[in-house]
Amino acid sequence: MITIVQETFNPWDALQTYQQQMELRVLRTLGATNVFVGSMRDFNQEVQVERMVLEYYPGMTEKQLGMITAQANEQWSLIDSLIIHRVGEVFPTDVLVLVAVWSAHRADAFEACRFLMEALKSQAPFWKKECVAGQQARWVAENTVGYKHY
Amino acid sequence: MITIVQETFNPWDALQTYQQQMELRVLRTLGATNVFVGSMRDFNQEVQVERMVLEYYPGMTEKQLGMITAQANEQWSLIDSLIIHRVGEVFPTDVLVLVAVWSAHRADAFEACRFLMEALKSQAPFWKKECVAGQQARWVAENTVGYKHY
Amino acid sequence: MNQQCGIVVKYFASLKEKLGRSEDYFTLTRSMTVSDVWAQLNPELTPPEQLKVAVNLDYVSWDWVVNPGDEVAFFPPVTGG
Amino acid sequence: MNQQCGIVVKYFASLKEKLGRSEDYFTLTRSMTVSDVWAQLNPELTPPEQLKVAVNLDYVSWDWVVNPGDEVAFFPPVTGG
Repeated sequence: MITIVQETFNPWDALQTYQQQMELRVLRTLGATNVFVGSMRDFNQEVQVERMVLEYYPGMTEKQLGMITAQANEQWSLIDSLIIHRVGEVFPTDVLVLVAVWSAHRADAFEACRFLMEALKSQAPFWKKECVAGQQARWVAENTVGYKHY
Repeated sequence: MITIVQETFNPWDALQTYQQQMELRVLRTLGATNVFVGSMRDFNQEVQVERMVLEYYPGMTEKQLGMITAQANEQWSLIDSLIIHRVGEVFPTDVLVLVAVWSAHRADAFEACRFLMEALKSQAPFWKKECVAGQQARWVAENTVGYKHY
Repeated sequence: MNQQCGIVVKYFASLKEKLGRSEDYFTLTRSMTVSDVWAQLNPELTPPEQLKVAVNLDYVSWDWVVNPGDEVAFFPPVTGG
Repeated sequence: MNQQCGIVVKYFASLKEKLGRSEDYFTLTRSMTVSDVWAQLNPELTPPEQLKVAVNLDYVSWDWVVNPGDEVAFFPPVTGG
């Protein structure tokens, strides 16, 4: 499932709720779940960020997230996946993104979850504007590459 | 934190509770959380597993988990980590293991979480005995390697 | 304007603020690439090197030919997640 | 038995079931490696190739020399997680 949300959400509650809706016959096949939660820190590049505004492109964002989910399903053996992305005004400690992947075996869950996060960060049309203490709001220029250790 | 538990646990409740105990100044530095949940499937190698018994080596198990956590902290920049492992009698859909890693940036959380899971599966003294429908209980011979795609 | 002959052009994030508008409507009078569309609508501004373009919600290259009824979007590199 | 001169030897999982016991107490009368300890306690059984050994909660190799007071453990490959 892919969802764009305007309000604060608790990732653990969301996972609880989502998994409760799974059928027992599905639950009995799950061996591995990998979850990534991205949240707002109050510092970025040495400056204190007080709040952010997340803009997106309604329609294209959902379509791109659907495409990367389809790609993940082609590449790995997955049982289910969930992407929740926050938009609008966000504050430090707010969750910005949740990606969860369920599979029978752990390699698929780990790799597909990471793929989804990297693909989301490079393809899904979201933009962050940071409101920094004592300065004009500024748009974040570009996401970092996440596979730095490989 | 490292915990061995005898009773069923809900991973999302455990994460909720654990994160609620973090101080706000710590929460404000968290940018990334990666969580792995391993749960019991009702099939393994084509046979239906009705229940399992998980044995461990009290003392050594905790020590080995502490060592791999220390190794992860040396190798990656982590804010916190949590390992919960179930022992005793378990049934399909029960959670066997939870590994969670908190960091400022996502590469650290992803990589350290995966490292901890692979290290746990190869080093931490736990043993699974499967009770298969219509057969004698059998000890699982060996864990699979998790990095199959690399 | 006949919607069927026109295209909608959208701008997002820092680009939208820079241009001071979020949408243009534009009637195609000849075959045009997205590059031509940009030049027609924003003749005063060379598109920033990193600028992305999408047609009908998919990423395309700057030499992609637009058709009547298309939705074209220009935006800076994405920074979600 | 003087605990100070003895070692505790533990067996786990399938090995424990195979041997039919989970612990041995053993008094060291000479310098011994874990390999010697195994041969002394289980002369009838060549240790399975994959068998792991730990001394005082750390993995060691089979030529590790044990000391009085040590806790030695033999067990099959681990299968947790």
